[in-house]
Formats: sequence, C-alpha cells, structure tokens
Amino acid sequence: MTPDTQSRFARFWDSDIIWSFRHSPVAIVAGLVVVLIALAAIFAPWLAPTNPYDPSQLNLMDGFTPPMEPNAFTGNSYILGTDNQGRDVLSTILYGTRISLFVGISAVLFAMVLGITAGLIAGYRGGWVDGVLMRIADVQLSFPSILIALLIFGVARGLIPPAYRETMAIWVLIVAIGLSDWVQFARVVRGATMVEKSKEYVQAARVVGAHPVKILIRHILPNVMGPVLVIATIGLALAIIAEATLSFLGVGVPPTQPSLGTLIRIGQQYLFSGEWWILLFPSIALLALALSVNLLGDWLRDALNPRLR
Amino acid sequence: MLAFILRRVLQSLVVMLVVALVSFALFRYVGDPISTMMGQEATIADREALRERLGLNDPFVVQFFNFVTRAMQGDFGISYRLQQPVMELILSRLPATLELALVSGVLAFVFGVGFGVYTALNRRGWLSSTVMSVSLIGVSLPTFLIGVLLIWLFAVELQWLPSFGRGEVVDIGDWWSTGFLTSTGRASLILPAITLGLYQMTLIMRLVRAEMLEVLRTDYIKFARARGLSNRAIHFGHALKNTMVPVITITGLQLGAIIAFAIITETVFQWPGVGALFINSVRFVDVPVMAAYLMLIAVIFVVINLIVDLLYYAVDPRLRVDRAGTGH
Amino acid sequence: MTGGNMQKPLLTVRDLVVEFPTRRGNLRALDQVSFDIAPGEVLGMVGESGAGKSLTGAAIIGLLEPPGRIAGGEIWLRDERIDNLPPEAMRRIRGRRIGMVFQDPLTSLNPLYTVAQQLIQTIRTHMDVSEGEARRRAVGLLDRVGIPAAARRIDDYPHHFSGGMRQRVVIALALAAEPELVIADEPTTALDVSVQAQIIDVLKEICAERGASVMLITHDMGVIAETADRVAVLYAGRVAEIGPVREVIQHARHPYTRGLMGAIPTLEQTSDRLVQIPGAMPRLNAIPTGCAFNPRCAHVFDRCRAERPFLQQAAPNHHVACWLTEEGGA
Amino acid sequence: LGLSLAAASAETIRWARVGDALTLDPHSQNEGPTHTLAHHIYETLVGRATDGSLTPRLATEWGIHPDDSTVWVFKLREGVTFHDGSALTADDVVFSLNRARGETSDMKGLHAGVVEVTAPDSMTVHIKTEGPAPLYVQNLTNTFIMSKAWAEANDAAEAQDFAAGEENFAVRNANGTGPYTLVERDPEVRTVLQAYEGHWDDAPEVTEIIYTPIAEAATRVAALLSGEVDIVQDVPVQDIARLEQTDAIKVEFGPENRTIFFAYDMGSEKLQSANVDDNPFANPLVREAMHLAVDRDAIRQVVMRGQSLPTGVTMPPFVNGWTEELDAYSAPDVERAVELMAEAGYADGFSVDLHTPNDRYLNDEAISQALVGMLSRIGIKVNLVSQTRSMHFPEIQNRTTDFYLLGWGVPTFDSQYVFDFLVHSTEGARGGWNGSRYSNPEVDALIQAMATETDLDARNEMIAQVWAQLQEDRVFLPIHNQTLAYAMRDGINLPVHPENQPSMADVTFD
Amino acid sequence: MTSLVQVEGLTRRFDISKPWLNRVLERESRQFLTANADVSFEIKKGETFALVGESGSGKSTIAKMIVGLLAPSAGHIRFDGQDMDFASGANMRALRRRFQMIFQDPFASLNPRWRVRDIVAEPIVTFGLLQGDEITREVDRLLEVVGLSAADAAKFPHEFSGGQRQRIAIARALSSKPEFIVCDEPTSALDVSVQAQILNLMRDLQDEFGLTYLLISHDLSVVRHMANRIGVLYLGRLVEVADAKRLFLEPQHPYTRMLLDAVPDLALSGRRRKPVLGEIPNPIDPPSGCAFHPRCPLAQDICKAETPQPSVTPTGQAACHFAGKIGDTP
Ligand SMILES: Nc1ncnc2c1ncn2[C@@H]1O[C@H](COP(=O)(O)OP(=O)(O)OP(=O)(O)O)[C@@H](O)[C@H]1O
Ligand SMILES: Nc1ncnc2c1ncn2[C@@H]1O[C@H](COP(=O)(O)OP(=O)(O)OP(=O)(O)O)[C@@H](O)[C@H]1O
Ligand SMILES: [Mg+2]
Ligand SMILES: [Mg+2]
Ligand code: NI
Repeated sequence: MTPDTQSRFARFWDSDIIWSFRHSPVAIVAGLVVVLIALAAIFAPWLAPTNPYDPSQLNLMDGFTPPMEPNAFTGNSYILGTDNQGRDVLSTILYGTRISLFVGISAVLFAMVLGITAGLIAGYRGGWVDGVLMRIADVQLSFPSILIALLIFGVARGLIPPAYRETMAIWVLIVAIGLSDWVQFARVVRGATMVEKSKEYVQAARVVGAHPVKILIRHILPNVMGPVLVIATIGLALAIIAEATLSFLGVGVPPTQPSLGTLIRIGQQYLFSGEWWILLFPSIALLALALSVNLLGDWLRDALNPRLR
Repeated sequence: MLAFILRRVLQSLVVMLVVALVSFALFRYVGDPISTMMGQEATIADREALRERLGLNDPFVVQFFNFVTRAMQGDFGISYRLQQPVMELILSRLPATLELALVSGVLAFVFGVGFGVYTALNRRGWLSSTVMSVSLIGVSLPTFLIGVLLIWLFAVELQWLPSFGRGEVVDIGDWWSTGFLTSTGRASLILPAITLGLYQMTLIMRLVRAEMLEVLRTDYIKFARARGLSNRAIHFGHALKNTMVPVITITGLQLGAIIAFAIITETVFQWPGVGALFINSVRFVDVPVMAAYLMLIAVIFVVINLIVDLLYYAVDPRLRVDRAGTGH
Repeated sequence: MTGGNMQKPLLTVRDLVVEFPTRRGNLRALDQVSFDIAPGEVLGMVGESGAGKSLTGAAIIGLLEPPGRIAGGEIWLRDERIDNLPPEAMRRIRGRRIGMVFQDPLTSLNPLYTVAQQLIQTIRTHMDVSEGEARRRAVGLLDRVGIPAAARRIDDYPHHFSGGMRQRVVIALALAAEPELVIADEPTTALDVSVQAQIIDVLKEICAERGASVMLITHDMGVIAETADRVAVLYAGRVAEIGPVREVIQHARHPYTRGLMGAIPTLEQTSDRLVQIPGAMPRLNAIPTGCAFNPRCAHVFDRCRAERPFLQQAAPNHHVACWLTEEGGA
Repeated sequence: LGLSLAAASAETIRWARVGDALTLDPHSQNEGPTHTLAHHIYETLVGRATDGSLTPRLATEWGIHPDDSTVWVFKLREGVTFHDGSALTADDVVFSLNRARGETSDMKGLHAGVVEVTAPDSMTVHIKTEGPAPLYVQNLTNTFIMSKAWAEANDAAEAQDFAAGEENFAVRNANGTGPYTLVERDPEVRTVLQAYEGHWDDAPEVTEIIYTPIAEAATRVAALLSGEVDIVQDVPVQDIARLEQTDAIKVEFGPENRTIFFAYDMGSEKLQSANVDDNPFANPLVREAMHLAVDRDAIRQVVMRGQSLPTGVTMPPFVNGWTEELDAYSAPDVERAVELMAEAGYADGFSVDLHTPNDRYLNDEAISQALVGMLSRIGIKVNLVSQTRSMHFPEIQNRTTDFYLLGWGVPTFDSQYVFDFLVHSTEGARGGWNGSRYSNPEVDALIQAMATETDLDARNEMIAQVWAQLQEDRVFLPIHNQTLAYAMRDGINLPVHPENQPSMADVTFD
Repeated sequence: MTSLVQVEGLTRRFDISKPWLNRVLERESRQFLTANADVSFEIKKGETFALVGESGSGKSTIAKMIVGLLAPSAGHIRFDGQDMDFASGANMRALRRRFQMIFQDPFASLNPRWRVRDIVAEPIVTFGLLQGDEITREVDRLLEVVGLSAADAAKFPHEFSGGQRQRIAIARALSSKPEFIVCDEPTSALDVSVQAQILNLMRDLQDEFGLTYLLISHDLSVVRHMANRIGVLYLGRLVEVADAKRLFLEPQHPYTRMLLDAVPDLALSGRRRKPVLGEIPNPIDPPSGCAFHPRCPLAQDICKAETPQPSVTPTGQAACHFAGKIGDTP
C-alpha cells in the first residue's frame, strides 16, 4: 500500500503515536480505564440506579447501609452501600465522577486557554510585554495554588448573589483551579514559542506579510501543542485531586451534589467507625481515574518525545 | 552580581506589593472577622464599634495603605483570633513548618533524584516501570487521604509512630525550636514528612528521569563515552550534574509549594506550623495573620528564587558571564 | 583482500552489518561494509548524508545507539576482535586505543566542567598518572593543538573558547590517552570555511607525529583530497568504491563516485551546469535489489537490477562495487 | 487506702479537644473553649454544677439586697489566694467586674444592665443594676476574677484591645485563684497546668494537665486510640460506637446546653432567595407543613447516630421555662404536610436557599442536608448554602438569609436569654439574632416585663405565655438538643458538663 | 541592465546592553553590536549577486533587512526605484509580492504540521492572488516546475528528503511570482549531489522566469558557480565588490585573497591551501581602522588608524588602503 492510497484512518492508525499506543500495554489499560470511567460518568443518569442529587429520592433512614446487605430499617440493599445521607454510593460515584471530570477538564481547558494565550503573546512579542506577563506569572506562582483557590472561592462567595451560588460553585471551582494552573502552560508555551518563532518557517510567513495573529495561531500554536498536551494530561489528574483537596478544606461543590472528592472527604470521617465502604469505593474510583490519566500522560510524554523512541 | 541581587530585591518588593494588594482586595470577601471576634451576646452597636475601631469600615485603599506603612516597620498587627502580635506568632510557628518542609524536601529530593536516575538508566527494566507506576499512586490520591491512612496504619493499628503534633521540642536561642534533638520529635516528623514529600518526590523523580534521558542523548555524553570514561563518571559526574540545572529550579519552586501544601498536612497531623495557623485564620477571618502569611509565602518564594538563581550560578559556569539580567 | 601495502592493518572491518529493528521492519543501515586501515594511514570516508558514515564510526568504537546493533561481520583492532567485547573491555579500548572526534565542537564538551577537568579525567581514566602529571600532559596537549597560552586557558570553561578553539580542545581530548586510531566524524562541518583548514592541519599533523591512523568521515571531497591517503565512498550503507585518493578522484570507477565528483562546483573550471545525479539516495526501507544505485545510474543494465555487486579490484589497491568493472569499465 | 494513694501519686492527664482557648485574658473572648481553660486557672464568683445549678466558688453567699431590689450582694470566700500568693479581696472583684464591663471586654454584654460595682467591706461586693435584675447572678458563671494589683502592675487593667496594636500581658500570662497554675503555654500547641497547692478547695486528683488541641476529628480519635491522649472532647458521633467497643476506652455522655434549630424569615414581605413573589414562610400553614415534614427521629438515628435529644422547643431541658409538653414534637406526617402546602397555595412548592454552617455544630451540614431531603418531599426545593462560620453568622446578623440553621445555648439557664436574642423585635440590645424577623408587640412587652419582674412565679407565668405563643406561631423549627460525649481512658471518671466546660479538677480515678 | 535593488549605507546595530540597573551599578554604557555598517551595493535585473563572508560577517542580517524581517538602523533599500518602508502597509503589500526568500535549513523552513499544498499556497492565499480550485492547480503546477509531482501536495514535509524539501521551499517562493529572490545559504545544509540539483534548478528558473537572485553563501565555489557579481563581507562591512569571474583571478582585497587560498583543492593541483590566520574578532568591539588589520599580512600603521573607504578597482570596488596593489603578491 503506498502512502497515497491509504485511507485517512489507516494513516492515522499507522501513525507513530497510535503505533506507540498500541504497543504499550500500560497505555492501553490506562486508556481503557479512562474511557470506561468517562463513559460511566457521561452516562451516569442512565447507568446509576438512583439519582443521588435529587434530595426527594433520598431516604435518610437508608443511611450507612453496608454493601450488599439490607438496611436495618428500610430493608433496602445497595451494591456498594450508602453514605451518611442515604445516598447510594455507586450512584454517587458515577455522578461524582461526572462532576470531578467536568471540573478537572474545564479547569485544565481554562488554564490552557489562558496559559497558551499568555505564553504565545509573551514568547512572540518579547520585550516589555513578555516582562510584564512573566512577572504576573511570578506573582501568581508565589501564591500557592490552594491559597489561590481558597481566596477565589472566598471572593466568589462574596460577590455572587446567593441565588446563583449553588450553580456557580462549580464554575468558581473551575476558575479557581484553572487560575492556579495557567502559569505552567504559559511558561512552556512561551519557551516553545521563542524557539519556534526564530525558525525559518515563521520567517517565511513573515516575509509574505502574514498577520502576526495568523502566524501565532496557524503556524506556532500547532507546533507547541506537544508539551502542552503532556502538561494538560498531568494537569487533569492534578485538577481532579485539587478539587478533592479543596473539598477537604471546606470549599467546593455543594454538599448536596458531592463530587468524587467530596465523597472521599465524607468517607474519610468514617474511617474508624467501620463504614469503610464510603471511603474505599470512591477512593478506588479516584485512584483509578487519576492513575490512568497520569499513566496516559506519562506515555504521551514519551511518545511525543522523538528522541526517546 | 550585586546588580543581580539588587534587581531581584527590587523585583521582589514589587511582587510583594502586588501580593499584598491582591490579598487585601480579596480579604474583604472571605468573611466578617467581627462575627468570630465577639461573643453571641454582643449587640449590633458593639459590633459596629469594634469594626470602626479596627478600621474595617475604611475604604480598601486606606486599609491597604495602612497595612503597607505598618508592615514596612515590621508591624503586622495583632491577631484577631489569638490576640498576639502576628509577627511573633508566625515566627514561633515557622520552625515547625520549615523543619517539616526541610525533611520532606530532603526526602523528596534524595528519593526523587535516586529513583529518577535509576529509572532513567534502566529505562526498560521492570523495577523502573514499577517505581514509576507506584510513585504515581502518591499523586493520584489527595494528600489528606494519604495522611489519614498513614495515621490509621502506623499510629492506630501498628502504634509505631505518633499520630499528631511535633513531640518534644528543644528551644535553640530565642527564635528556633527544633524537634530534631528528641526521639519523639524525630518520630513525629516521619508521617507528616512522608505525606508531604510523596507528591514532590514523584515530581522530582519524573523530572530527573526526563532530564536525564535528554542529557544522556547529548553530544558531550556521547563524547565522554567515546573517551572511555567509566559509566559511573558519565552518569553521575557528567549527566547528573547537567540534569541538576533544571531540577534545581523546579525543586526550588517546589520547596515553596511544600510550604504551602503543608496547610493540608499540618491540619491532618495537628502540626503546629504556619500552614495550620493560616487555615485557622481563614476560618476566623483573622486578616492580620492571613496578610502576614501571604507576605511570608511571597518572601519565601522570592528568597528561594534568589537561592535558585545563585545555585544556577554555582552549577552552570555559562551563566557567570552573561546571564546576570535575564529572569526566567 | 590484499592491499598493496603489505603491512598488517591496524583496523580491519569485515562484512560489517548494522541493523535497526524498527516497527517498520529491520532496517539494514550498513550492509557488508569491509575495509581496513593501515598504521599511520588516513582513510577518508565520504558519502551523502545517511549513507552510514557515522554508523561505521560508531560501530567501530562500540557506541551504536540502541536499537541499533551489529548484526554481522567482524571488527579487528590489530589482533583483537572488538565487535563482541564485553562493555567494560570495550570501554577500556575507547579513548585509550581508539579516539573519536565529533562534528560539533559546541556540543561535544560538557559545559559544566573546565577544559582541565575534562582532560585530566580522561587522562587519568586510562593512564596511571598523578593529578599533577595529568595536568602537565593536558597543558602539553593543548599547546600542541595550537591553543595559545595553554597553561592559562586550561582552567577556562568551554564557553570561553571560540568554535575553532573548542574543536582543538576536542581533538586534544580525543588524543589525550594516545590512541592508535582516531575516528574523526565530520570534524570541520560545523566550523567556518576559513577555520576548517586549520583544524584539519592540526589533526593530521598531530596524528602523523604520533603514528596514529585516522578514519576521517566527511562529505567534503575537498577535505579528503587534501588529507586522506585512501578514500572509501559509501552509498546506502554499502561501500561503493575504495582506493587511493588520487585514483578515486581522478579516475573514479563507480558511476556514483563519478557523479559525485562532477556535482562539486570548483573554483577552477566553470560550466553552465553541474553534473547532476537524478533522484535521491533510497531510504533504508526501500533499498532496491541488486545494486543500490541502479535506479539513478546512467549505465544501468539488467544485471545491476538483479544481482548485488561486491567490491572487486579495478586497479591495484582500488576496489569498486560495480558490474561495469567486470565488463571492463565504462 | 485508695484515697490516700490517689492523692499521693502525681497524675497527669493529657486532654485533647478540637480547638484551643483563644487567649488567657479572661475577659476578652466570650467563647466556650476559652472559658473552659480559664476555669482551671481563674475562678468566678459562682459556678455551674453538672446539673446546671449554681454552686459557690469565690462567693460563698449571694442574694438580692433586702432593701434595694436593684442591688446584688456577694459575700466572698475567706482564705482565697492568687497564684502569686496575694489574698483575694473585694477590691479585686470590683476591679474584675469593671474590667469585664469595659469597652474592650467581650463579656460586657452580660453586664449591660450594671450601673456600679462597689465594695462595702473587704469581703463583700455590691452590684447595682439599672432596674431589678432577678436573674443577674446567672450571668456571672463565666466572669472571672483577676488580681487588681497584678493586672495594674502589668499594664493589663483593660481587656485586650485589638485596635491597640499591642499584646496585653494577660493574654499569655495568668494569675488566678483557680485550682491550677499555668506552667507552659504555646497557643494551639500545648498548654501545661499544674495543681495549685494554695487552692482553697480539696486538692484535685489530677496534678498536671497537658492540654493539646487537635483540629482534625480523625486525628483526635486516632490519638486516643493510640494512647497518646487520655481524654478527648468533641468526639465525632460516628466514632462513639467504635470507641465504646475498644478495650480500655470508655465514653461518657450527657446532654448539652445547646439546641439546634432552623429559623426562617417570617416577617418580610418577600423572600430574598425564593422563586415566588410573596413570603411563604409568613403563611402559618407552610410553617406547619414544614414541621410535619421533618423526621427528627431519623436525623437522630442516622445523622447523629443516636447522639442527640430530638425536641420540639428551642431550649434545652435545663432552662427555666422548659416543660415536657413544650419539648414534645409531633410525628412526621408528609401526607398532611403536602395537603397543608396545597391549602396554603403552594401546591407546586417553591424554592429557597438554606444557609448552614459546616464547621460550627455537630454534623451541622449533614443535618441541613437531611432537612433538604425532607422538605423536598413536600415540594419545597431547598438550595443548600453551606459555609464556614465566619460567613454564616454574619448572614443571620445582617439578615441576608431567609432560612438558616442555628445552635443556641443558654448560659443563663433562663428562657429570657432566648427571648432577648432570638424573639424580641430588633431594637437596641435586643433581638440581635432575630433572623426570623418575628415581631409581636405583646410578646415584646412580656419579654421586657419579665426582665425586671422579681416575683419568680409571676415571671415564670410570663415565660410560659411567651413560649405558648412562639410554639403556636411556629417561630422556630427545632431539631434536637445536642448531647456531649467525652471519651477517655478506662479508669478515668469525668462527668459531662452541660456547658461543655469540663474541669479536670473534677476528674477521679478508679 | 537596470538595477532592481539598491542598497545604500545600510547599517544595523543590535542593542545587546545589559539591563538598566546593571549598567548603572557596573558603570557600563550601552553596548551595541554592529552587524552591518554602511553597506552599499546594487543588484541588476536578472543577475545573481552573491554575498560571501565568514560566519557572523552579517550576511543574513542584510538578507533579513532586504525582505523586511529586520528594520535597518540606517540606510535605504530601494526596490525597483521605490523606497521600501515596511511600516507603511498598503504600498508595501504590492511590493512585497515581488520578492521572496529561500532559507538555509530545509528542515526548519517548512512548518512540520502543514501539508505541502498549504505551505506552497501560503503566499498565494496571503496575497489573495487566486481563489479556490485555481490555487490547487497552481500548487500542482509549481510542484512540477521544481521537479516534484502533484501527488506530493497532500504529504507532510517529514515525508521528504532534504533536497526535496528545499524544492518545496523554492516552490513556495515562486508561488507569488516574484521577480527577486533572496537565497540565504540555500544549499549549505545539503549534500553536494543534492546541492548540484538545487543549484541547477535555480539556474533553470532564473533562465525561465528572468529572476534576480541575491545569493548568500560561505562557499566560494558555489558562489563562483552561480554569481555574476560578488560582494565580500568582513565584520559587517563590504570589503570588496567585483565581477565574479575576475574576483577569483584578481582579488583586490587581502581578505578576499585569504578566503580564496583557504578553499580546499579538489583538483589535486598541488596547490597547498593556506589556512586563514587567526580568528574573526569580536564584532562587539571590532578593531580600529580597517577591521581586518590584525589578520592582514600587509597591515601597516595606517590600517590601524583609518577606516578605508571603498575605492574603484579594475574589477569593481574594494575597501583597502592597498587596494589593487596586492595582485602581485604571491
Ligand atoms: N536510531 C536509528 N533508527 C533508525 N535508523 C537510524 C538510526 N540511526 C541512524 N539511522 C539510519 O542509519 C543511516 C546511516 O546514518 P549515519 O548517521 O551513519 O549517516 P551519515 O552518513 O553519518 O550521515 P550524515 O552525513 O548526515 O552524518 C541513516 O539512513 C539513518 O537514517
Ligand atoms: N537579533 C540579534 N541580536 C544581537 N545580535 C545579532 C542578532 N542577529 C544577529 N546578530 C549578530 O550580528 C552579526 C551578524 O549576524 P548574521 O546572522 O548576519 O551573520 P551571517 O553572516 O549570516 O553568519 P552565518 O554564516 O553564521 O549565518 C553576528 O555577530 C550576530 O551575532
Ligand atoms: Mg554523520
Ligand atoms: Mg546566516
Ligand atoms: Ni583485496
């Protein structure tokens, strides 16, 4: 088969990156786990036996039902048991993963957009623009991420009218986590941009008078995406964990709509009291998710690095 | 050199001013300090009076200006919560945090570099893959959970190590109290240091591995091999030293992050450091402590940045001539 | 094969095969390469980019990068077979008996160590001398390669030197343990034209002085013409032609060599067009059967497409891998 | 034999609770843990026994002046000395009470009606109030007596002033008359107390106290399980069962002086967060429906793990005015509640925000969450706004919440305290916590009258009247009274104190 | 022949000062690197004008200024009689279309994420020369002009060899139908055999489209082969401009002579090449007077003191105090 007659898909399938994926058992397993978890999260409303976010479906008396055992009062039984509010742990994990994934992905996207824009501009323009942007990044860095998130959360609480708080909470969380993460992207993109901009293909575009914005977006951006993708995957795992950590500090999604992290925080309180399932199952879910995403990031880093092949 | 340090200091001042400004802009939304400063019997008039006296009704710019002028004289005010001078309070907590950060930083660095080098040199070995994957578990669970699990295992079930606090401490001079000198102090450090260091260790390990792999491909390593130098000399003399330049930066910045991340660890282990102090202050809207803590973090970052740059200077002779000005 | 020079060769390479197992199959980057180098001789090795020049050097010194591996053939250094030595034994040969100079002096030196540190470390790795003695030798070496005020400059870091100076340092390093053979992989390509001559001169002189043989890898025919005693022309991982320099340049037998010679613009003669070999060197995964050069060759005939030509003597000491030789020349 | 042994051996108690005392200055923070520690070092004129009754401490006798109903008379105990050896005199008491009334004191709210404090002789103190104040003595259980000479010598004659920018000497140093002296104080880390040999009372069995706050619940429990502490206060309810089962650990229970309840804005025209244009909480039918929707027993069973006393009234049983009838609560009846909602015109329900703290009371957030579920069954869609206390309480004080959870303790053990703060219309010093915006002139008049009524029977009648009205109007949605649990090593006996102010001096060993 | 490009007094300084605070503290003044000083020359329609010089002599800087990648610090560039002012938009657009550039590194000059079709079409699209299907057809045609096939348009650059990539770069340069092409070392990254292909292609295109070239190279033999006239740069200054053929026979400037002597001799004529003496001085702090004097065998006192001005020589111009008098020195 000559390259010309190969179908798009065949070429994709045959591309180095996919090939490297197909030959890395770790990546395949991790990818599979991520896909499974993502699908489970996306289809949570159809898969989950109950809707744990609908308070009217909850029966408090179902609380603390152990897995696979009938509840002492109501007689209901749940595969993975229930938590302190009588929420089915399985359903809550499904719904919670949905939130955690959504927050994680959105936060990373937000950080990415912010970081890439700043990095591209700083790297391409150089001079004082670069100076100012990088100093801002310094200031940002001297605020540890959790602090930023805490403060942003506090501010948002103060600024957003109460009626919108519950719906906004998740967005605030996204902004908070995203804002503490953009510097990484900005720095990497800036560095890569400075390298790329001096490459001759960029100069060739400048010779014909292409607009700087077009050069940035069409020429440079695609060429700096490699390291960005790696940071993004690792960042996704971090963001998911960060969401959990924030919930430990008491800021985060509304308690009536627990995320995976919130569920773990709740479960953690029952570590000594014997209701192990509230902690164990969500932790496994989080571990599986974060670990797989990290492993994928690892693989991606190596796969994108031509020198390591 | 002097110019370089001066630049840094100037930059830092700007950074700190901005940090202070931003934090002040934010504090007003964190909550109302008055509500936690007065008992439930206090009347509305009482609350208003206190608010007025504390200057909380002043415009934010005025508050900020007052804070900066006082802070320049080293006066960060009195903690709303613990009623002690903030500076003293923070200084008395700093040794605990710094010792914890140091130990976990050293743990992270030693194991991170060790594993990083090992996994880079044996890229396809099963042990490397195992180390790489297992280390990821550390970053795939939230810190607080790891802390609680460690307590459960080592303090409650096995009863090997203390579950909270710093153990016996020994005062050294007026400003330092150390847990290094007593056996309980050392035992108390282990669990928090592991909890705090795990994440950093993973990070450093991956960084060292990646950098090391890069460096091992360079021409000068190839040339060193071609000269028949021993593997030891090549891996540890030539490769590792070159790997250290980026590793120093990240580790340096991570040290700052360690101090910040200590918030969680200190809360879980009731470690009497600045992180726990800060989180309590947030709950109580103890503005003076919060402001001072954030400034402290900014100072620490600035100092670490400076040290990192100086280390660069020591490690990389290329910078000694021409680098002076360029920040990173 | 017997050379005109009946001295026992210093290095003998026989049917060397280097392969890269890749996902798209086993790439044969060197295919039955054979040559030898006599003591004190300068062997030039030319060929297009990707012809396998560097790989030959790397294979000899035992530094093929994985997944590359020697898949066949033998390499002898005097009476010792060195292609299958254990790593530690090979390490002791590197630097001590075979020195190597790389193309880019800017990246060949570790930026974090002074020139003195790198030289002394190399000397003491291979020779049992004191630190002071090693330093004395190092200064002597630097002096020899033409670094002015060597005693003072030896404690400088590489970045304090200009490109040409660095390449001198690299040569000093390669020669530090007095090897019998120096492999120079494009030692001047990264340098300015005006400095190239200086470096080649230094390399040649100092090797001649010590009786070391040189394998000079380059794609610059001019350099070869001036420096080498014999030259080997590589094409697609195979030796196309090997012989005394004058012979090869003036009476090239292989059509490829001839094309190569014609393609070089010179100061002396000007024609309107340069001789142009059509097409490009095949990729390793698509080397044609028979003679690797057959699709580009003006004289191709059936046998070339079917059967691979091996080196045959065309003139004394001059071997060519081309069926035309057998037919009696073009 | 046992007795002498216990007294002879030095017993150290390692004691942990969630938070530390904020200060040692006895007048600058009116806050539970601060008072608890202060009770070990300082003493008050009168104390509170575990059954809620008053006990003599520095005052041996007290009463209203026979000639002047606006004057309270206190006779001081003889032979009391401060830790620095000086003897307690009436001057010290006068000084301390004035200090507690001072501008910078946080205790001043409890002494608002005091006009003058005098010492007719060295062992007698007169406190004159604006009008008759029959219950004033109840306000004195947390007002500590300092040494005048010590305070003045150390420039601590006034309570810590935050705005002063300087630390008051009394914040980290103490000189009280209490059973323990301060040995070491590292705020939020460790406080060490030693028994005071010169104390007037029997020597306590515990001779040394090491007090360490541990904020994390899990860590606190772990510390007890691993034997690193002897007594743990603030035991998480879910861990009680496990602790009880553990060998060598026991748990003591007791009711706490604190009622957890919900309140709603029933006075405004329109709610701030609701999706309807009127105020559903103003409708008695809605309030009734909400009462019927709540399953207090389920909350007790699941959320509180049985560790609470469900109640139908917003006061704990110790409080003067409490009766069993008031305390009774109706069984949940969701069907009836749904009917009432329809009757009230809210057949489709409405939505409203509920504010809850998440770090103030036992399982506060979980209780609110449970309520959300229960109300959703009768069509009220509740958005839960859960936040830290420093955000939550201002919402109530500033009236920016429609619906909130609050826990109320009654330090005076009298219903009037509840009425003053929670029920009276917001005017002057009264009604500061009346987030219900309940305003009933008759009730207001009764509350004002009972403040100065010296005839206790008449006064009790007034209290009953007010309660009856409040219950009828469904001003509050009470949930339960908190119970306290102290976990400790076997062999230690520490009774639960209703104000959660245990004294290590009361500890006995088996 | 009329002149197409005129360069007058072109100067470019780079500010390489340390940051302000360092300067204040270390009492240093601002530092400038003069990459080009007062360079004047003209290029006639249809000719190939070449610039040669050692690395760092400012060849690329001139090229970049001419195509507008860098702004000159002083001096003018006129294109077809019009002043080039890159700041003025509308006017420049029309001019821009008429010149193009080919870069040295065929690996870096093509965006690796773009298909060849898009790369070649970029100037067409940017200038809005054609629409829709016409673009595709034009790209296919261009690829065939440079010796590739239309089917290659759908591929990515990494699927091509270096020589093929340079052809793509040339196709891109041709796509806006320029009259003038600046070629900055177009073949120095390529093998001689491929170089020959590219040089031949450039020649053919020149004949076919009447192109004018500014050819930059450090390889005198390439320059000799391609150029009509040659300018020799040393440390940013034009030391000699001469007719190509005559420059090699009668170099007027000692530096030119030195460069010529350093070219390796492929013809094995027995001419020893003489390495250039010394190294290029630091451009930040160039020698006084004639910048070449420290390396010049003819240097006299006047050379240290006075900067020589270009003077007319039999072959063109040279900036040397002894211009024209060296022809007879061996
Ligand atoms: N790691 C590798 N994997 C696959 N193929 C490789 C690898 N390293 C080298 N090759 C191939 O081996 C062949 C010979 O490479 P080599 O470096 O010896 O060429 P060269 O003649 O030195 O070229 P140059 O003049 O560019 O240095 C090339 O075709 C190259 O693509
Ligand atoms: N952006 C810049 N900032 C500072 N100095 C520069 C810059 N660009 C070029 N220079 C300096 O200007 C001088 C001329 O550079 P230029 O790239 O024009 O040389 P060149 O003759 O093209 O060399 P080469 O043959 O290496 O390409 C050099 O000394 C270079 O260091
Ligand atoms: Mg090579
Ligand atoms: Mg150049
Ligand atoms: Ni032979």
